[in-house]
Formats: sequence, C-alpha cells, structure tokens
Amino acid sequence: MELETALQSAETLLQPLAVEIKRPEPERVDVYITLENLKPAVQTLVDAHWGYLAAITGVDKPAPAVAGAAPDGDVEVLYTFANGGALATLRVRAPYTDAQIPTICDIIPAATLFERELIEMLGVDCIGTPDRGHLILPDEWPEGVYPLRKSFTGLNQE
Amino acid sequence: MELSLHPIILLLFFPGGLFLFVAGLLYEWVDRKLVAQYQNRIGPRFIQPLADIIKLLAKEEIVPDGVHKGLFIALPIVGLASALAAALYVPLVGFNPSYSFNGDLIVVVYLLSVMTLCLGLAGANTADRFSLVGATRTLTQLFSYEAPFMLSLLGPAIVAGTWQISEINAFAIESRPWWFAFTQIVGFLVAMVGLMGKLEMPPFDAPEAETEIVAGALTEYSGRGLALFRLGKDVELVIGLTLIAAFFMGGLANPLDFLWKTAILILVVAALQSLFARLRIDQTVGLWWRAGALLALLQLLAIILGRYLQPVLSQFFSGLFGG
Amino acid sequence: MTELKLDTPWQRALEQIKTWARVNSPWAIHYNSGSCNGCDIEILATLTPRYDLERFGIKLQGSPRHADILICTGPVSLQSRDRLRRIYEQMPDPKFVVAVGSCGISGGAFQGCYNVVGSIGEVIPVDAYVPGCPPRPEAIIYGVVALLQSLQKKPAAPAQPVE
Amino acid sequence: MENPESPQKFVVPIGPQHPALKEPAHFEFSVDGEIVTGASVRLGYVHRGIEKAAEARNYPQGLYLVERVCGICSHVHALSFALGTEKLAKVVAPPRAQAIRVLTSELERLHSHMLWLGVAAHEGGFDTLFMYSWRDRETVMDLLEQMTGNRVNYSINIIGGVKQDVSDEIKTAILKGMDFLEGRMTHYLTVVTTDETFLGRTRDVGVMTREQAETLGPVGPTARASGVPIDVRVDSPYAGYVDFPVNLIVDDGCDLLARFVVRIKEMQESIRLIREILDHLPEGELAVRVPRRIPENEIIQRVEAPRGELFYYMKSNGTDMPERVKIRTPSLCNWASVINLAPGYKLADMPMILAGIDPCFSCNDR
Repeated sequence: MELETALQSAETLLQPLAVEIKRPEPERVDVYITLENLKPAVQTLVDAHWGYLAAITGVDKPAPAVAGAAPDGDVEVLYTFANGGALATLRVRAPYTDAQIPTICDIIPAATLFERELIEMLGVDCIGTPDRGHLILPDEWPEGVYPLRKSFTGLNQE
Repeated sequence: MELSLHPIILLLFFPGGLFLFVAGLLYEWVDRKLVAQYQNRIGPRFIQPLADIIKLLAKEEIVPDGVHKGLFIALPIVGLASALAAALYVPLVGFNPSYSFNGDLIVVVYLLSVMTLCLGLAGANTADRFSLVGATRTLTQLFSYEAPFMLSLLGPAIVAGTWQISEINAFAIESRPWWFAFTQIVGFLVAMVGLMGKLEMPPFDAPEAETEIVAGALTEYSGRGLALFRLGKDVELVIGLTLIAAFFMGGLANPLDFLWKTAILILVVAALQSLFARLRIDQTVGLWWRAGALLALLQLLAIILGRYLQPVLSQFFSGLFGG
Repeated sequence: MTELKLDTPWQRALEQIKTWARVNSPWAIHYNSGSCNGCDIEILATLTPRYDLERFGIKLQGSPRHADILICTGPVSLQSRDRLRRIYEQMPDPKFVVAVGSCGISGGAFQGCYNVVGSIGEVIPVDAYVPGCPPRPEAIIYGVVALLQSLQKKPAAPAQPVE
Repeated sequence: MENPESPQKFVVPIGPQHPALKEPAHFEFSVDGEIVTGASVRLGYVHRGIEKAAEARNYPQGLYLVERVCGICSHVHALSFALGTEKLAKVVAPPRAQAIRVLTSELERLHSHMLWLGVAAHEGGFDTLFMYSWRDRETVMDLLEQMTGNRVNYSINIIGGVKQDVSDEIKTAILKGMDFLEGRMTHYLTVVTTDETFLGRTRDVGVMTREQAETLGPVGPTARASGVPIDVRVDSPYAGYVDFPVNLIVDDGCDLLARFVVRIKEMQESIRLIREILDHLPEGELAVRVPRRIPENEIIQRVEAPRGELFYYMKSNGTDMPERVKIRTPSLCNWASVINLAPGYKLADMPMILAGIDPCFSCNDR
C-alpha cells in the first residue's frame, strides 16, 4: 500500500477516538488518545489489518509540551504499529501514582513479552496481562525498583 | 594361524587385555582423525586417546547424591569386562581365537550388548534428567538394532553350517575369492549399519546427542567411570570390526589380513559418520525395524533356499564351469 | 585434604605422567555469563577448520563433569552469577578457568551497568585472562596453550572451595 | 508463558549451560515420552541494562556501547543508532557513506547467516555442514577485517558517515570473495534440499502457517519463510537501500526447511547486492560534521537486521546525551512463535526448532 494512503487510512480509522493527531515525520503519524479508548483504538487497527504491532515503548517524564502532564511526573507509553513503510503510534499517558494501563494481550497475544518488559522496567501496571513474571530482570531483583525510571540511579549494592 | 602361548599371556597381554586397549585407542584415534579430515580439519595427534584416558583416570571422580553408589562404580567395570570377555572368541589380529566352542557367536553378540545394557542402567541410575532420557534412548536403540545385527551375522554362519566363529572364519578363508560381502551384500550392509548403531556413532548417536541431552547416560560420569566406559567402547569397536571382517571379507588368516581389512572398514565407518545428520530415536528405530530386520530376514530366506537348492545347483554349475 | 607427599621416584614419575596427560588432553566447557556473544562466536571459530583446537586435544564438552577448563565470557550478569559458581563447583578437580574478553576482566563496555557484577574474578578464581573485545581466535588459543604450559611448571594445586 | 507445573509431568530443563545454547537461557520442556507437551523460557541471563547505560553516555560513546548489544549483528545496531542520531540532528550522511554502510550490513548478513547455518546444522547433529559453513565464513570475516580492521564489532560507523573508505584493492578482494561464496551457496542449497537425513530432520518440523505467523508476530526470515512479506529494506528503504533496491525473498513452505532455504537465498541476494554496490560506488567524502548537542527531537528508526526488523526509538533533549533509547530487537518478536509451536514435536526436534528462529539472547536481553 503506498505510504501516503496507508497514513491517510490510519488517520481516518483513528479520527473518532483521537484527542489529537500529528505528523512529526513524513512516514509517521502520532495519535494521542486517552486511557479508556486505548483498547478500542488497537481493536480498530487490528480489525482493519493495518500492519502489525512493532513495539511498545515506555518513556519516563515525556516533554512537557503536551498539556496535562501530572505534577509528580508520569510515564508515556507508545504503541507503534507498522504497515509497510508507514508507522502509526498510539500515545497514552499514565501518572506515576496509579500507572494503570489496560492490557492488549487479548487482542494481540504476542504483545505479552512487550508488556512484561514494560511492567518490570517502568512500573506500569498492565491490568489483565496473562503473565507478569520477570522477562529480563534477575529473579533476586528487589520489588518496586524500576530501572528505566529517571529516579533510579543504580542498584545500591547491599 | 595357530598361536601357542601361555594362556595367561593370551589373556593379559597379547590378543587379550593390554594389546586390546592399545588397539582400541589406536582405532579410536584413526576414527577421530578420519572424521576430522572429512570435515576439513587437521584432527588430533595419535597419542590423544591415550592422553584422554590417563587424564580421566587421574581426575577426581564425583559420585552424585541420589545415586546407588555401588552400582555407579560397578557398571563401568562390568561393561568393560563383558567387552574384554567377548574379545576372547574373536580372531583378533588374524590368529585363531584363544577360546572357541560351538555356539560362541551367540555368546559374543550377547556380551557386546551387555556393554550397552550397562550404559542404559548407568543412565537410569542417576536422577539427572538428561541421563534418564539418554538411558531410555540407549535401551530403545539396543532393542532395535540387536535383531537385524544378529540376523545378518547368522547369514555366513548358516552357509558355513556352524555356530563357531573360528570355523566360520576358516570357511571364509577357504572360499577366498567369494567374499560373503559380495554374495550376501544385504547381510554385509545391515551388519555394518548394525555395528554403527551398537557403538552409537553418528548418525545413530541419539542416545548421547550432545546438543539435546548433553552426554546422555554418561552426563554424570567423570574420571574413572567415564574412562572405563570410553575404553569399553573402543574395545567394542575393535571387536566389531574384526567380527565383520572375519565374516564378510573372506576371513582373517594373518595379521596383515587383519590390518588392511579393518582399515578399509574403519574408512567406510568414518565416511558414513560424517555424511549424515543425526537421526531422531524414532527415525532410527523405524529404520531398523522397517528396513534392517526385513532385509536381514529376506537375506536369511535366500540363504536357506540356497542351502536346499545347493546340491541341485552345484551339479548344474559344475556342469557349466567344469567343477 | 592433606596429600601424603611421598617423594619417591615412582611418585615423581607418576606425577609427570599425570601432568603430561593433563596438558595434552584438556577438555573445555564454555559458559557465556552475560557477554554480547562476540567472544562466544570467536571461541566457536577456534573449533572450525581454520583454527581447529582439536589439534591440541582441546575438545568442547557438554557436561561440566567431563571438563577440565571452563572458558567463560561476559561480565557476569546478576542472573547468571550463582549459575556460574554452580558450574564451577560441578567440575571435578583439577580445574582451571580462562576468562575470555575484556568484559570478563573489567566489565568491558558494560562497566557501571546496573545488572552487571563487573568481572569474572569476583565470582570464581580465574587462571588465565585473554584480553580483547573480542580477542581473535589465535589469541584465545594462545591463552589456553599458555595456561597449559604454566601447568607444566607447577602441577595443579587442588582448587580451594569457593566461599 | 509459565504453564502450571503439574507434578506427574516429566520436565526436561535445558538450563543456562547447555551445548545446544551458545548463550544462556533456561527452557523447560514438559515431556511425556519423547513428545513435548509444553514449553516455557526464562530469559534475562544476558541482561546488562544497555538502554539505561545509553542515557548516561553521549552520542559517540552511545554508538560504541550500542555496537556491543550483540556481537553477531553489531554493525546493524550501530547503523540504526547513527541513522537515528542523524535524523534527530536533521543531518544526512553523504551518498558514499550510505553505500559503504549498506555494503557492510550485507557482508554482516552473509557472515551472520553462515554462522547460523553452521550452528543450526550442529544442533541437528550434522557437524560436517557446521565445519564447512564456518570455514567458508572465514572468507567474509577476512574481507570485513581487511575493510574495517576487526573481525567482529567492526565499528565502521560514526555519527554522520563512515570511518574507512573502500579502496580498489579492497574492492577486488571482495569481488573475488563473492565469486567463491556464490559457488558455495549453490552447494549449500543443494545439500539442504536434497540430503535425506537432513530433510528428515527439517521437513514438516516446526510448522508455522501464515495465519499463525500473523498472530504470533515473528519478523525477518522466520516470518518470510511462512509467507509474510515484511522486510524493512523493501518496505521503508533506509541508508543506501534507496539507490540499491533489494528484491524480497519469500517462501511459503512454513516449516524449518523453508527457513533454511529463505536464509540461503537471502545470502545469494546479498552477494548480488554487494556486487552491484561495488560497481556503482558513488563518489564523495565519507562523513559530514554533526553538532555535539542534538536539538530536542524524537524519532523512530527501523533497520533490517539479519534476524529481522530492528526497532529504535530515540528521544533527544538538547544536551549531548540522549534522553531515551529504546531498542526492540527482532529476537524478542520471534520468541512467541517458538514457544507456542513447540508442543507436539519430539524432544529431539527442540534444538532445531529453537535454532530455526536464529535466537540471539544478547539481542533480546539487551
């Protein structure tokens, strides 16, 4: 599918659910959505066979440019879908206090690895994810310590 | 060729113990060197197997817990002993076997498989997962190649009309130009492949598949136990090669015969080893029972028919070729 | 265990044979404790036709029970720290450790990372280090052969248990 | 994927240290007899925390670090990081540098696939093919060493271009090496598709149909062997792939044999591509200056590693250190396909099926 038509179709598909749609790069479209319509957005993309889930990225303390950043900082989670050359990223924000994000494993079973990594690296709680075991952190890793958070400066060697 | 030496020397030194170890180590070196050369590598030096055995004997032997200590120590010794006992009835180095009685073919084949039995028991003895899987595979492979191997050895025995290895060897020497390998080509192939199955050489090394179950039944063995098992395997290699050479390649009359015939066989075995990927255990069992046993049975049928038609045919042939 | 040191000629001859055997047939086992597998593919390259470790009698074994030399790579991630120690203890005496790659010496490029112990020497006693990121196959072979030659001079002392 | 451990099941642990695994990981296959009924994997033995370390290093140091995510595909990680940084700084590397980068990544694909061919054959007990393919791989390693100075971690990339040039002498050496390898590739293709015992181990083993491939989300040769046409070099060409197009190699055999065939055909395609690049190597300087401090920006860079699509998300904050570097490696996506397809096959097939996706634990543990 040609790059432009792919991006157009993604935008039209996600228009009703999106808070804001941006074109930061020629082959990429960013769709800012709230927590509630994350699942419906993923569902629409999957039903339309719009490419595949490339990655789930967690970013700690995103740029303040976007309004509504929680006072004590928060985590932005990016769900990037790839369709040929076109990339569509769903951006969701979750404050530290109760970083609750609905899981998408029931729609895309293969996403469980990405979610396990998100849970253990950034402390985001994916409600309903089938498996919460440590993916890459060691077994004796202390509870509640999330390495990719800016507040983490190094495992204080006991 | 008759060998008149004091029985003790027969047993301990010449065709018996010490010489057999050295011959086994040399044959293992030839085998590893050939496989390496087929794989375009230089391969080990000739003292390598000797150094391996001495080093293993000098290493600390760890007896893992959850293991029956007596059995753990005894199994390698029993395995090696049975292999050495089988060596007495086989025309090693072209000399007549030290002891032979009617029916020693069955005894030799049984003694050779006692070694594999010990390996299976050694695997089942430990609690380690890999050894357990290795043990089941060793025993399944034992039951699958035993029948065809025995049937293919029976071929020459029936034609020679005796169960005694030395007599079969003598019969083979008499009918020199007509090697059993040519007249009973199927029996020869099944025997060769049976020997490779018995010694668990690739492509039949599922019981000790390095990349699946580490070292199969031998995973827990270190030091002496491992050395004895490896030595037993080498001795079995020598005995197997002499047996097949004696039966199928026109008998072994003198040491020179023994040398060049077993050299050819080990060349073929090394080539087969490096040509194939490892067969899964169900594939090996399928291969034996479908192909091996069937062919060996057909071979036997042909021989038995040949025996009865032989008087009729021989007049016809003698008429034709003038006796 | 105190070894009864009989200095009879028979004892010395036996010791020489044992050392000769150990030097000529060192079986190795390879464990990657957190490396970026650059060193591991170079270790495997030493087995292949161009370098062929089997010329020196070095065979890569699967089970720690069969091995004399532990070829270890990587800066020991936290998860594989006690596995490394367990493998070291499973190996029968006399055993040696060769740390391949600068990660094993000082943590290499991953110094200061949160999930890394830093160097193999902190977890198990190491006999020979092979620097390089990754060291060439020739360097690895040189490291192992140098370890074997050092055995020639002093016979192997039984390894002290790891605390 | 931890399935419940019911007591009577016989579990075969293939632990961190195992001859089949060149890198540590812990597999547990629940087995009855020889048939595998369940599989679970525990990764993380090679996790070093590279994403966190990248946030504490400036861009050139980050390039050095990112090359050591994985020793086999180090150039691809460096290329993706360098391209990402250039995108952040809105700078484009000169065409000659782009072509040399593509040349190096195709050479790396050759040596990585040959390495995999050897290891996969070794898993199946076919040691001769292991020895032969690694012997031929030495020619590619020599070429890489001649061109970049090092056999592994060749670090030819710098931010804004490449370090070494391709002189005529290197060009002739590479062309000679390619002629030799082309003959070897046809030989390997015939060996893999005709050798009976090898076919017995690979035909109809580890079958993943196209629908399963779409749900389980594998990438790279594993997906292309099941008919899914995804290849970043074709979908969104980057670096030199714009002027040196790649034709997509897809096979709908869906089994382990198809994965072997796809990778060998990809090697042949790489040889053709290398020859084409060397014939039309564009002139020009090798690198362009990039400011130390990268302005605030956020990009996604996708690159085709030998194992599949490598995904980089990079965010800069105006200083000379990146604020966030997310590396999603192809092996992470391929795990789902192995774990869900393992049940039903024999224990003896497990090493081959695992090797089928060319897993790189240091890649997916980061």
